[in-house]
Amino acid sequence: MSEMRYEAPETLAAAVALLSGAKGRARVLAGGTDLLIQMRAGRIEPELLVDIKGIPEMTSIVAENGGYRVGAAVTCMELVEHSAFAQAWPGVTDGVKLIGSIQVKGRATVGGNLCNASPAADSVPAMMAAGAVVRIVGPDGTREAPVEDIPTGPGKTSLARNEIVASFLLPPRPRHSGDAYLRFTPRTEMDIAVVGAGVNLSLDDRGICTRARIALCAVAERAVLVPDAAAVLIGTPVDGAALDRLAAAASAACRPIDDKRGTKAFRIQVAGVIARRAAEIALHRARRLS
Amino acid sequence: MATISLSSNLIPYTCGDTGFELEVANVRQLFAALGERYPGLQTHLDNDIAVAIDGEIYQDALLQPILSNSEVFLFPKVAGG
Amino acid sequence: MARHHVTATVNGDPVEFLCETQQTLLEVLRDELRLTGTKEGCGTGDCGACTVTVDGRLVCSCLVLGVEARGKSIQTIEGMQTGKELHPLQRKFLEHAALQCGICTPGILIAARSLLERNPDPTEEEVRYWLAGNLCRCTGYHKVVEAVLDAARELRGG
Amino acid sequence: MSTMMKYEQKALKVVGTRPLRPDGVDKVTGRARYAADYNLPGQLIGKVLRSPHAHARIKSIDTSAAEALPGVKAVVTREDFPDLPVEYAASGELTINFHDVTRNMMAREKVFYDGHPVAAVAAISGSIASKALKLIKVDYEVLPHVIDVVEAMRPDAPLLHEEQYTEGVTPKPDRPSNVAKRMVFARGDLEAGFKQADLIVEREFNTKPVHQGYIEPQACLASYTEDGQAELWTATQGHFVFRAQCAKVLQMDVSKIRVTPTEIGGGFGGKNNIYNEPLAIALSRKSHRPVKMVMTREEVFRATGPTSGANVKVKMGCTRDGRITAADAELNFQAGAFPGSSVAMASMCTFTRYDLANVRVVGNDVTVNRPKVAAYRAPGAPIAVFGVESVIDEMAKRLGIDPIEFRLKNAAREGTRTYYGPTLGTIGYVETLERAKAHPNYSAPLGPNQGRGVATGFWFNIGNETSAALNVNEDGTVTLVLGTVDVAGGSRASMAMMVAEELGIDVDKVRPIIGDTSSLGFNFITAGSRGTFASGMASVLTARQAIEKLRQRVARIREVPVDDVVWKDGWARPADGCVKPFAPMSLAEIAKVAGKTGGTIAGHAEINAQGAGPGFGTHIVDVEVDRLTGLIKIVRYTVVQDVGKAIHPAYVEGQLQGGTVQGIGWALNEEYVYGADGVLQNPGFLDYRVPVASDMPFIDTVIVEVPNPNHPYGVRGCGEVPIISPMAAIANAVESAIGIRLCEQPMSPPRVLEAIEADKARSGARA
Repeated sequence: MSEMRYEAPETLAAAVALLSGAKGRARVLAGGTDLLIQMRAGRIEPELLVDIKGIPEMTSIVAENGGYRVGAAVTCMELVEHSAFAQAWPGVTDGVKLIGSIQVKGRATVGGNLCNASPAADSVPAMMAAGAVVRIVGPDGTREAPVEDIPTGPGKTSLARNEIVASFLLPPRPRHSGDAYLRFTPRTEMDIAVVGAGVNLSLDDRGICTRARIALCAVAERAVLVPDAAAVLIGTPVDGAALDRLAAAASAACRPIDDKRGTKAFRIQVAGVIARRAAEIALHRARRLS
Repeated sequence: MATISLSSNLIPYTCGDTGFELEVANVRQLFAALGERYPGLQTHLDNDIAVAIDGEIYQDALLQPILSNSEVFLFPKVAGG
Repeated sequence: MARHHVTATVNGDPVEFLCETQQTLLEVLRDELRLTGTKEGCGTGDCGACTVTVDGRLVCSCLVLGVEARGKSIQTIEGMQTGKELHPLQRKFLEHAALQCGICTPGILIAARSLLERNPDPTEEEVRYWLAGNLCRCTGYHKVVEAVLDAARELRGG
Repeated sequence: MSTMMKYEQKALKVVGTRPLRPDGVDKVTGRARYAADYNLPGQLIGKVLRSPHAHARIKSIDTSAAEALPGVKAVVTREDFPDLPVEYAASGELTINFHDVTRNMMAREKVFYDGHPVAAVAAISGSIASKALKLIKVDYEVLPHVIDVVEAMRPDAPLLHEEQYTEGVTPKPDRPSNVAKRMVFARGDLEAGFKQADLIVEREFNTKPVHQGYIEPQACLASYTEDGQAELWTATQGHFVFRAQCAKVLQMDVSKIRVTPTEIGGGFGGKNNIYNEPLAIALSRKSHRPVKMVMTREEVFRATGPTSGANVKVKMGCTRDGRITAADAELNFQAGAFPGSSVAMASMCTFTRYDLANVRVVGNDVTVNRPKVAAYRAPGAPIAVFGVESVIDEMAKRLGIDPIEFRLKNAAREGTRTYYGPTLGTIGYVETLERAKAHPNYSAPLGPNQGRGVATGFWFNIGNETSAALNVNEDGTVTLVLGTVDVAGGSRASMAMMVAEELGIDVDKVRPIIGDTSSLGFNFITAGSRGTFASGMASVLTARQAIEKLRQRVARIREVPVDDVVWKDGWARPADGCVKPFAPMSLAEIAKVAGKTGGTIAGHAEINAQGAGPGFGTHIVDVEVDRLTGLIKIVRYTVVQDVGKAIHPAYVEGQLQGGTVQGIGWALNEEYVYGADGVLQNPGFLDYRVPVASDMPFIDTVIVEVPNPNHPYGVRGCGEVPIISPMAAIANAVESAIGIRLCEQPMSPPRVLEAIEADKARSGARA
């Protein structure tokens, strides 16, 4: 039986070299909470696993000119427990908090959640709404890309086979900003989002919305930004009428499928409800946070 | 003679008979008599019929006495999870 | 086939084992180290029966490779008691009849201990959400939650 | 002989207290040994190749490549097992048919469901066994399949069994059908009853199959030796029944198979039936090595018994003042690939809670391309009761009568004649209704979007064949050997408590263990809430037999007539006014000299326990409904149940809470999801959604004790009843909350929201 290699490089360069040099199929092993299940089910049989958890810059959370740089191999629990980050980005923390059980969050990474490219990944809409930018390292060096450019479809990304997402940059925000992520699941925990919504908005001193980004997951082949839903908030005090328009715009942006987790009709309708509720939380936080 | 009644799910196997009187000393004799009278009932008598004698339910109790004035019901055995 | 030689610490003891790349930590614990107190309920991280800690982090050992344990410190149910002294959680689970079939119990105990280490005074809701990754089909969770809250009380010296 | 015992009211020292369970420390320290924890030197790993099709004819199976793979030691298929004729035997869920059992464990002519075993491999490692499975070539002729019970009943539906003609209809049908059996339970004059009715409510209900969801996948270890003997360690609810079934399908002498029941990680009815056990023995026989087989969770969902999904029609009529005049129901149950659902038992549970003159229940047992159903806690009853208790709730509400009052008006009592025959003896149904009515939960204020529901349940409870042995050890301690598996409920503790009570010694002096099949006579499976009732009777009999021997022994030692020796609080004492007073002897003192005075003291009992006492329960639930997402939240839950006598109240509460939460899972989110191809889409705990801790509130329990007159301690049994009522109670609570009657289970958010939208549309149309 073909032998599966395991390597644990200590630098990104070494990791990229390993991926580039792989004879057969190579896989990056971060938290492994998706990869090990796919391997167990026989859906993939990699020739090489590259464990990137030993690479310092991928496992650290550091302040970077007013924002935060979060290593792609930082586990969800580490990020959730980082109180300063949670203060700055409560919505991203909401999303990361919902990725599986405590046990799964102890292993799962934010980078993995993005690169696994599940249409229902909880942290991705929150990161999109936050305007997070990922740093990608490959054989030809380093490039940057907004989070929304990474997933292209179920299990598919825009990354080359020897590229690695190294870190996320969460940019600084003006005062009176708040974000939130909310999802709908039949159970309180241990579920995959049937619909998820990330909302990030900023208010001026009079409480009028000046910036907004809204993203949805589990309503299309990948998590999507919904500019129309964001646009209806700009220039408003985010009142009932604006929230109604937001809900309508969110529902209108859905191109879901019927599957074992929910129906099209349900997803479209609940997307609006969840986006609205997420916006209400974000608004509350924006008013609170200065 | 004991009064014997069958739950209605057994009627298809007794040509429509729902009950009758019988002189039997115990369940084994009762089942023997019924098997003779209704061959179609035999598998059920062997496998999945319980009896209630004067209000008490018995399963797999062939030697349970039946008195001449007993009231006997036949119905499906039960088990559970 | 070439296997990885791994040294690690399990319940405070140094251990060495050989494993194939695809062998999970759960398989290593049960099949190589014969520590069968850690259970497999699903193999996909959905039931929590295989819960252990790795360097103090709560994880599903079915979602960790054995080779990833290299140099790590692992805690399993077999290491929960101290000598003849059961951990207060173990005692409270007995006193509150918080276990029936017991297949989920080792995982729940390890998870509950890690909760109380971080949060000595959890609310009922905090206990329920922390243990959401540990399925129990026998108890309906009622007595499990009671036992954890009572153990927390005792550990706080209350 | 069949055994019945009478209830004796007496002061109790041990029974009713809460000692720690004897299996407890092993379970909290990880030492308890479950089937997957057993290993033997030289053991191989066995794995099963399963059908990817819902329905197909097997044209050929080529195992040569798999057999040639290095490390593979044996491969078995249908060729390795004898075909068996139609022959019935008792199992968990009524009777089983060996013709079907042998086909379910290993497909013969056809595969009938996604996951149906077609071959099994034993190899030196799991990875080699898995590789070997991929090398087995099976040539299938794929056939049209049918999943839904109503579709399967249509005359033009794809037929599973060409030789299956509906049983129970006269004259015999002229064409085969997926309806394996039809049964009618009727009493009185239905038509007349409906004529007397001022209000008639008629509704149709549908439920989905749900899995028992035990956390421990099936596992077993078999060792067949060249002298034709086999040993089997397995997770089972009944090792004697497993032995009998393995002997039959392998054509072995019963005496040549020794089955040891390991600690079992949950069963709930799902571990009443053999699956891998005969395959493991056959692989061991062929490979001359021990073989261990552990199912994956996916295999558990695809191939082990769920309970039936069903279609239920209920029509009931009552007078203005709430007296039920007629009750009619049709139950159409999925049996899975082979006949034998729990529809007969469900039919008898449908209306039994009520005193009715005019009743009819029609039950249909229908084969479909799904795994053969297995028992699940009160098999079938929750399905029928969901329909009936929903209709009763609607009648009460439409008449403006309190739902508990309505049930009290019609409640079955001692002397009520059931529609399937027997008259009910002493029961506690009315007591549960009255205690529920008085419970604070029933009058507590409700918040917005909240509603309260009530529903009740009934289960027969059973006795059956039971064996036990008691040995008084030389130091006066006692070993109690039981044949009834302790599936989790804590029956070992309860048996030890009853024996301690009888002998008058401390419970920690009694060590209960479960004996293997070679240590005791036949013992039925742990099912039907029989454990504490039947095994309790056997245990009490062993103690009483031992006490007789103790009295006789002391009479001879002290040289007094045996009638002068009484047994009291663990001592042989002089009877009041006995001729020749003597120095009392404790159990320990007698045990010490037993060897020198005629040999050790023991007691044993082999009985067929009769006189099980029916159990009744009443549930109250408060729910909150999110009208915008359809999410139902369980806010508060109270279970009131008559258990006869709670030997160990904490373990009784555990049964009530656990069974209820299983019922809540059934009601809210659990369901099998099949694709158009007949393949199961959610064979895992991620998408088969059992309740998690954060979904549940505390489950309040009220234990009612109306003693069973046919048990020395009044035990009825309590495991089945709690799962019966939640579906109906929650549906009734949702109706109270949002005014919509849900007739489809599970009441998952998409279904609830759809109902809410449909209701809006209707009221919009009305407006």
